[in-house]
Amino acid sequence: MNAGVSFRIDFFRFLSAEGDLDPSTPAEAIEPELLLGLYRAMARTRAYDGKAIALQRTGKLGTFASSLGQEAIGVAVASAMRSEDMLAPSYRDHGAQLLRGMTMVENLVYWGGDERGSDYAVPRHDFPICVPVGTQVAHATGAACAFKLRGEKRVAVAILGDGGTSTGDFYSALNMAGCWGVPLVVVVNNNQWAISTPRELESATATLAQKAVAAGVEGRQVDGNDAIAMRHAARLAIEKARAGGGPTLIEALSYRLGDHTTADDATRYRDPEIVRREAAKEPIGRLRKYLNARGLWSEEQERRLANDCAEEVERAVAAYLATPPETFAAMFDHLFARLPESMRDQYEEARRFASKGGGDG
Amino acid sequence: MNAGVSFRIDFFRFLSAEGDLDPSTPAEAIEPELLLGLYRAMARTRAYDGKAIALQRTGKLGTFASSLGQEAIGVAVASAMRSEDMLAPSYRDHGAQLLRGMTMVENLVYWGGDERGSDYAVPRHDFPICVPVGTQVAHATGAACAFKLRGEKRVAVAILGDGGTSTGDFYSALNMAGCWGVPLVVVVNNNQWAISTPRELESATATLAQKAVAAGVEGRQVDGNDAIAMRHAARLAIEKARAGGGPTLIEALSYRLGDHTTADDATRYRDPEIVRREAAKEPIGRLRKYLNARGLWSEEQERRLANDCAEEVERAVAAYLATPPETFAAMFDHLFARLPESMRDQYEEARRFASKGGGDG
Amino acid sequence: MAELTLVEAVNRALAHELEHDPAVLLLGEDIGVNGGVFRATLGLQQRFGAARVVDTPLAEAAIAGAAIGMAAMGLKPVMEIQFSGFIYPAMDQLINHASRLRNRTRGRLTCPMVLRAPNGGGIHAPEHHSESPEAMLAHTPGLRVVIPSSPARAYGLLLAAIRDPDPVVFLEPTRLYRLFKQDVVDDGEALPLDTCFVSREGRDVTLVAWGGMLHEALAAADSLAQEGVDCEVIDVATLKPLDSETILRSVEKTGRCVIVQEAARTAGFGAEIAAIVAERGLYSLLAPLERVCGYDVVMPLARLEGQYLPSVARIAGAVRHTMEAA
Amino acid sequence: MAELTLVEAVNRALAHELEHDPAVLLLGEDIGVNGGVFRATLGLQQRFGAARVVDTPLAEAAIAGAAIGMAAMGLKPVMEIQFSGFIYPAMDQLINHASRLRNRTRGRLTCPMVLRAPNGGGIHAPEHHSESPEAMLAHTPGLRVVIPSSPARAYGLLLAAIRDPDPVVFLEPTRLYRLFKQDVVDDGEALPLDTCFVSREGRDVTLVAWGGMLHEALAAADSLAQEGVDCEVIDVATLKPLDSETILRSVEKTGRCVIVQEAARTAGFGAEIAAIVAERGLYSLLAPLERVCGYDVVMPLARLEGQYLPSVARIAGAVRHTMEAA
Ligand SMILES: Cc1ncc(C[n+]2csc(CCOP(=O)(O)OP(=O)(O)O)c2C)c(N)n1
Ligand SMILES: Cc1ncc(C[n+]2csc(CCOP(=O)(O)OP(=O)(O)O)c2C)c(N)n1
Ligand SMILES: [Mg+2]
Ligand SMILES: [Mg+2]
Repeated sequence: MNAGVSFRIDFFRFLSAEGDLDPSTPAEAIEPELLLGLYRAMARTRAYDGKAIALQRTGKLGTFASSLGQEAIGVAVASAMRSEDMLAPSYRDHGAQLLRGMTMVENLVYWGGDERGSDYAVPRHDFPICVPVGTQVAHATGAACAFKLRGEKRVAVAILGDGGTSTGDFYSALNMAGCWGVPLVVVVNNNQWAISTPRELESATATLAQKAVAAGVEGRQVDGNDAIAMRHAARLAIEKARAGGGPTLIEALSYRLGDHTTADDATRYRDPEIVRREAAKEPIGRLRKYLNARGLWSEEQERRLANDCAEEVERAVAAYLATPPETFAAMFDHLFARLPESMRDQYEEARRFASKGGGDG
Repeated sequence: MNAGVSFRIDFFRFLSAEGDLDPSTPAEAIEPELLLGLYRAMARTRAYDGKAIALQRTGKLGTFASSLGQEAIGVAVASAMRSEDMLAPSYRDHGAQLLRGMTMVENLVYWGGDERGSDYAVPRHDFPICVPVGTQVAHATGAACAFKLRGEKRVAVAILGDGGTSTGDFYSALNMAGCWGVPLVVVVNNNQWAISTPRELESATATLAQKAVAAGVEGRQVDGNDAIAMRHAARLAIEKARAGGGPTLIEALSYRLGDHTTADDATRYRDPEIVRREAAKEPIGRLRKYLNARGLWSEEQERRLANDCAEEVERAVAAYLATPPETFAAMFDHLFARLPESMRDQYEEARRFASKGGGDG
Repeated sequence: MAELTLVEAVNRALAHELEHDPAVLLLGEDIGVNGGVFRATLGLQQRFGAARVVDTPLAEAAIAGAAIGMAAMGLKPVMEIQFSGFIYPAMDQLINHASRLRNRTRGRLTCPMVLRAPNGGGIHAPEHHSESPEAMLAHTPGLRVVIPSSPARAYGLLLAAIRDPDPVVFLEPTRLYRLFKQDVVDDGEALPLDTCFVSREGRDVTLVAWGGMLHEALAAADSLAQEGVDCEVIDVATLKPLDSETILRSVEKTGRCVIVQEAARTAGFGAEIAAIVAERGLYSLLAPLERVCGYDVVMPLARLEGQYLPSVARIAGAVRHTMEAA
Repeated sequence: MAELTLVEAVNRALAHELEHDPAVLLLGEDIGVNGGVFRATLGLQQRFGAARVVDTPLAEAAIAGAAIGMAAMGLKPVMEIQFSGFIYPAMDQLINHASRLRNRTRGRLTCPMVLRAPNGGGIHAPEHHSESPEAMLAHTPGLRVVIPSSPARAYGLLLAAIRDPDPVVFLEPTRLYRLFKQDVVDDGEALPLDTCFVSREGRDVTLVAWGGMLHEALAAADSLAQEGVDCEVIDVATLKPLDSETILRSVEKTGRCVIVQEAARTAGFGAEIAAIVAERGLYSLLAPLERVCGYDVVMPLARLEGQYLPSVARIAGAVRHTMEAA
């Protein structure tokens, strides 16, 4: 006897690499205001990103992880979220974070080596950047559970990388979320590389979206360089979650055009020729082609946007560079709600040596 | 645009709960000698199992995990393995272990609280019982990798429970195995319960076999109370692995007829009526019906088998009860290949107090 | 007032907080209908519902991670790990996230969660069920580590742990769960989370212990009293933050100190106490410090367990040795 | 003989063992073509093939678990964890399995594996990249814990670690990877895994340190020498099993002891050393022990890192303080 169950993972793309729109694209996915918003946010992200790298190269910033070529993912996700929703980002998701309200200054302060960079003025409830790969999925699951338990119509969103889908944390948290039917969306930025490890050395699966099958949740694969499809998929998943429909896993296909981080040199392990080929599919130029062709975007607007972004970035850099370090006390002040009496001695020791050049702060 | 990938999880049963054989059953799966071997091994397991519980109830054994009703799984798996293959069992897999050569005495010694019970005379290379749920899948993955790297035609098999499939370890190891295409078979004894947690609170999936989809490996679901289908599925998976075909995940559907362990009281959380109903599908009676109907098994043989098993068990119990404890020195002797000089003092302290009743050994 | 075992006192404290604080919820494996493998949550799901007493899938890392997410969003999750030997899969979430969420975000997000787990050996449990990982947790900045030694302390300290605005690891000595009963007033009165308790006053030597070992230390003190040795016995209770003043004050009085720890000796929490005494109480010492610890070996299975665990005889031996010195 | 950095010495030791022992294989994230994020495995995949230098998926728990399976089946896996802050997901496999496989099976199965990871701060690395979890690992029975402080010691100790028939955690101080070069003879000569090295002889005070902190201690000793204080400096090198004799002998000579540790103070490995001195070297002590440690706070990001790390000034301050005492 042989009976069985079947599963299907769909793939979505609306806008081709050449900027041509698939006729099946839903009307609400191509609202001009929506697309212009996505476009501006992507450009802003890229402007910021490039400057951050330049700062690192000149010794003014610590290690930084560029999102070059992957801007559509974060921007689409953030644009589909409401402010009261919760984002648990990885270190490569400033695209999403900037759109949600994190400032460029905050992000620079963080990568400059200062915890205040995770004290976002807006949104107060988003998680900070997550470095231990995959762990943020459980945080989002827990947050989603809190929303559901309190009857709040809020959604938690976690973003992680292709490499992150190999972790036990990714799976066990998604499985838990599936079990509990909580309002969670997990987005995989499949940029094809985990540092030097290519996607095929991370998993033998045909897609990463199919990992949803193991958690009993919906999985879909999207062209993550197609801002229109990406935004549409994110919106469907987020609204489904908000409506009580449970978690979704979205695999966003993209390509890491830059190094893993500024500490990496990707030419060591991958062919620049392939990178050049992949660059032709990047999301910003693609959407611009479409907007230009539809008469929704002009050269003049482009110039103005570039200008605005550059100015905003410069202001942020200036503010960042002008940020004095915290004193030694900050290490102690935020450890607990109240510093235990037993740590008074250590606090005093730190104070004593802070003034004697014990630190470099 | 919408393209996609599809997956299918097949379910296999050859022998119905009533003992009727599906006409599609392959001939090699019902070889009389094979089936009689499976039958005897299951009966032996159950005889041992019942006695172990009785010993625990009378204070002569520590906590014990019965395999009542799930005997077909371990027995089928072990019978499909070669001695040079490697088994990484959970605490409920003495059915498989006994068939592979672990003695009843060894198992009793282990549950009696003595590490020597994991020093199997045969097979020397199997892993000991694994208590931290799910972790053994990675050990089997590593062993399988060793076999592959050395070009040995050996297969590693891990068995775990339905609850175990919720762990990150299960998934991340299976994903790694899929990636490396190593000769691994992972068998899930889906006995529907993880202590008091029902299967549906472990995962929202329709099957557990579909978790294979996330690892890019083959997954199949089998009636784990049908020794014929179970043996067939195990053989196919093991020989596929041996031939270089990579890992397989087998979900074996069964039911835990007893308590989780002797420390548990399942009447607290489940309806005895359902248990009675499930008991009607148990594997030993089912195979006996078939063997009886085919004239392959007689009342006389059954009596003799029961006798032989009882005698073997009694001999094992006697040997177990006659096993004196190790001395304090055993704690130190097996920690490292050679005890570090720095631990000499501790060794002496233990020796001093061992004779002064510092222990209860 | 009721005569309660330690595990019953834990149950009362959980019930009290579930009743009085709608943000509190429990999560863990088998804590619902089954009431937990030790029955610490007995009846609570029935009373407070499955939304506040949540049976989880078998995944300690996910439980801890989800608890962090809940805590950051304003809940006060109290998670149960079935045995402290199964905390290890959750270590990453505890160390890299729970303990530092407040600091990382400069106070923007906080993590008011409690991790409860049965701890230690002495009950002839199966493999991996008798671990004592408290030192690892106490080494982690940002975590509080509490180990009660009696029903009343379990009740009061668990209330404090749940109410604490930061993460607390609460390790319950398995061997004490049902060892004795004590009058516990279920009045919602918490005990301080930064205090060592003097369990027995004495002049000659200071015995420092926590959890299950406190009772071995007290028994040793009883037996030594018959030899004319007067032991002061300190229940550490909260390992981190440590109230070293109480310990130092005692050592100043007695001049001798024996530390008792069930966990393996090397780099256990007893070493920290010894270090503090050597730094700040050296001049009080009339004799070398002694530690009576589990050996640096794998916690043995039941039959050799007694050879491993610090016993009254070993503790008394160390005390006699320290009395003979100098 | 070649002038090598510490990371180059690690590379040579790995190459030596890959060449001479067919059972040795390396596994870890990005260790293949990329040669590891610090280039410790540079060129090794090219030289020994992808079957012996294996790029793994991103899953530390699975890497450690698979290494255990390999080791039990007769291989000698050397796994790289990218930073010691990512060891935590592997803790369960390390503590519950690797460290006890031999003991659990009474010697039937063994676990000759090495876990290598960059350790500690001082390089202004991103979040979670500057951890020092050595005390947790040293607390685990059945593990050896080694932290080299120079290219030559890294080479010799890593050879010993790989050849050891039991699991060894080998933590490489990130800040020393390229700090200085040293002549290293690539002759396959291992160093002993149970020895503390006297890095500088002196009469007045014993400084005990390991890894990156050794160099701070040496620098402090240099500066104190100008004040007429003669420091003996001990490189612990192997934390477990600890060669306490070398430390005690030194303290017997100097009468003073300052322990330097980068990790957070409470229940760090320095506490163990302090405890041993208080137990077995008490009568040698002319002054209270001192520990100079990382504070019990979350390892700060780059800008405050220097406020956290034990500095020459802090070490010298502690030494002066101990010299003034009694
Ligand atoms: C648990 C853990 N292990 C290792 C690392 C080191 N590390 C940082 S990023 C990275 C690769 C992540 O790849 P992927 O998930 O694809 O995300 P991407 O960087 O491509 O966005 C690794 C191995 C880490 N941060 N966390
Ligand atoms: C990592 C871990 N967490 C918790 C436990 C406690 N525990 C032992 S068995 C068990 C349930 C396992 O259920 P399942 O995997 O279905 O196997 P079964 O016992 O049904 O064979 C639990 C939670 C454990 N042993 N390991
Ligand atoms: Mg990636
Ligand atoms: Mg089960």
